[in-house]
Amino acid sequence: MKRREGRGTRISRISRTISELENLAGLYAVLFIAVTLIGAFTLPSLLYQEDQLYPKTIDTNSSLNPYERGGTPFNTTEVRAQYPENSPYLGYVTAYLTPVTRFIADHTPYLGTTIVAHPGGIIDEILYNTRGLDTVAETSILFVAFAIAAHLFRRED
Amino acid sequence: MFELPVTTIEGPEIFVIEFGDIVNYFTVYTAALFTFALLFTILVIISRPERQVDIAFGGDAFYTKDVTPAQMKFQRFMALACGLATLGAMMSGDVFNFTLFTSMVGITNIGIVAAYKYKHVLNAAFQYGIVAMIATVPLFGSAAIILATTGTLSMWELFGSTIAVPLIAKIFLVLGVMGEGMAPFYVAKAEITRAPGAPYVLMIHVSSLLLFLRVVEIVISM
Amino acid sequence: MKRENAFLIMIVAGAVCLAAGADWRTGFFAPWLAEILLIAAFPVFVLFLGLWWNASEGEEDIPFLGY
Amino acid sequence: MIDYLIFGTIIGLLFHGIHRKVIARIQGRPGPPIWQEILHTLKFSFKQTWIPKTASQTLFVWVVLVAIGIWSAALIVLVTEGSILLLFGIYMLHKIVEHGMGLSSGSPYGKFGAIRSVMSAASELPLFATVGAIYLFTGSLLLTDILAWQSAHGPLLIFAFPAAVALYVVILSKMHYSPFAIIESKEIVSGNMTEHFGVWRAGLEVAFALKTYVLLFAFVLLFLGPLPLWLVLAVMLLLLLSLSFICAFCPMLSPYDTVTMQSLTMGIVAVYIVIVGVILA
Repeated sequence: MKRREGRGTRISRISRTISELENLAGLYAVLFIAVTLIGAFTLPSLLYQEDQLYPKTIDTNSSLNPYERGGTPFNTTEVRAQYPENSPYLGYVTAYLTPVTRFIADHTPYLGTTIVAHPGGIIDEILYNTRGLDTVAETSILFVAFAIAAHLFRRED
Repeated sequence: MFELPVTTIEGPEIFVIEFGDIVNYFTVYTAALFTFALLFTILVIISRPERQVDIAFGGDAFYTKDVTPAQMKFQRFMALACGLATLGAMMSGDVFNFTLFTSMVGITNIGIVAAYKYKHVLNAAFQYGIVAMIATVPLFGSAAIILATTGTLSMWELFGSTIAVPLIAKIFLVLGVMGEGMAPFYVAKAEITRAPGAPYVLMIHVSSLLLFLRVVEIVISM
Repeated sequence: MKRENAFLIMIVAGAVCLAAGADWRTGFFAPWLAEILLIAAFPVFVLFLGLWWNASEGEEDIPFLGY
Repeated sequence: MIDYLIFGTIIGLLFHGIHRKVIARIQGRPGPPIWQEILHTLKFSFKQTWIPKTASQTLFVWVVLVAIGIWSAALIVLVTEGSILLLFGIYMLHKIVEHGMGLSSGSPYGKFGAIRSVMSAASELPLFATVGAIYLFTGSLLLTDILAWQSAHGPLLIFAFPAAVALYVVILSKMHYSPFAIIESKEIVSGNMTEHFGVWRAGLEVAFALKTYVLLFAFVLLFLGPLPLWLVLAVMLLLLLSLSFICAFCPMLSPYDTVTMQSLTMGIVAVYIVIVGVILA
């Protein structure tokens, strides 16, 4: 095999490309675009499932528009859940409580009454009820991101 | 009450933790991964960083890099968060919840090395950050496609033979995890791990490999 | 590490390994318990066997923890 | 069960010795006796042992325990005929052990080895192609079912040859002196094992012996089906000899070339899986 100086075999040229840090985002993007294109071709075969677990009707006239979930305030609302037996408070705004929260809610009138008590709760209210662990995970992501930003901002140098 | 529809891949579930609609589970497989993640999370808590020795080549000179206590505290906190996110992802029984934990792993991985002042490490972390951000699109996109086409997110339903998960959603899920966990070509991760603070930096690798192992299980089962 | 301590840990880990092995054969307890015990005890046994072997008997203690 | 572990360790160490011997003979050297690696392990375990001052002490010791633990677990999975997904999960966890081993000491050579280990994490990708291909044929990942399928239909080696090649590449990349063994190549002393000496190294030798035994054993079980023990050992030895030949003839690849080669293997097997999947489906 005749090689020119500094070019190497095909394999080493591929190796050189993938070893460049700056190419990384580009490589990933190419992969992503390729998959998305395949996805675009399969799009007609994707059918919307009418029987949604978390149905949502959009009432554009409501003043609460994107967040409108129907029902009357301070009353029970019709909410569907995958496993209703795990959500004994289903239909109230706080459909699912962790065991600790349920203990607190049962024993004091001050806590566990609304999930809009912290930022993650709002996100969860926007999405759907009944998914307590998501609330925890989402809040944690926000918290971690905030902690990184704060640390970078506050470090001394 | 809950029984995994497919037991030929990783055996039957050992036990189930119910959080409302999110029903987490342990099989022998995920329990093994969980234990491993737990082991290394504990390691992060109890061990102290090493002091990297750098040799000035061509002479006898060498010096050690020290990790300052303030930096160590932050790194340990981030590594711990990363460990917890990994633990969550290992036991999750819900696709959306899994993607959430995955993206949290992506963020904490950058957080672990973000406080360093070494230029090449920061450079790699920056590239990684870009990829992790792009990766959230396929990651959450896959959860969205799964919900739209099947009407549910619970793995207990999705693993059953009655529900067909579209191929594109599966590929998106793998692609998203690859981006968050930095699986494809590993350049950025390799450069990131040049940072001192071995137990914490190791967590980057632990989390992304475990995520990858978990997503393989999910994708084959779906 | 003191020679006696290493010996003691090695013996305990070895005993656990043997017990787990015997249990797995006879099926006295659940097999998964035997497997977990074995996985946990075997590495300890191997390392402390070596540490027991190489621990010196004289006055000096080997600098096990570096400093 | 403990007898399996001890048997596996001794056979694995013996295999390492044979590996060295074969490579030496091919290269025209006399080479060490085949039981050299067993003596090696004993020798290391008698040596004085401590932990380098710069090391992250807990991690430094812990990785050795974890290394032995995961490969014991892998052998148990094989013996109890559990899920091969778990087996391959353990193989990937080994990557973390390699990485931790190198980083924990603070030594620059260890660090180079560790970083190369992260880089070459692409070596795991062919593994999942193998898992995928096997699942396509047998519809199960439990070893019991795979063995039963092979008893009924014949060895998977014939049906899923590219998957066998992929697993072969994976095993090859984990052998000592292999063209893919960039993490312990000699220009970085012993790579990530550089600072683990004495008892720690003896522990690692035990873990690596178990690893070699498990990987070869898994190959035989997965692609040739249930065989009597003596035949399994014979086939494993043959497999080892073929690996030794490759290791003796091939030079060490440069780090990113190994990544490319392994990714290409993965790509070929992935194409094969798609084709088989489409035809079978």
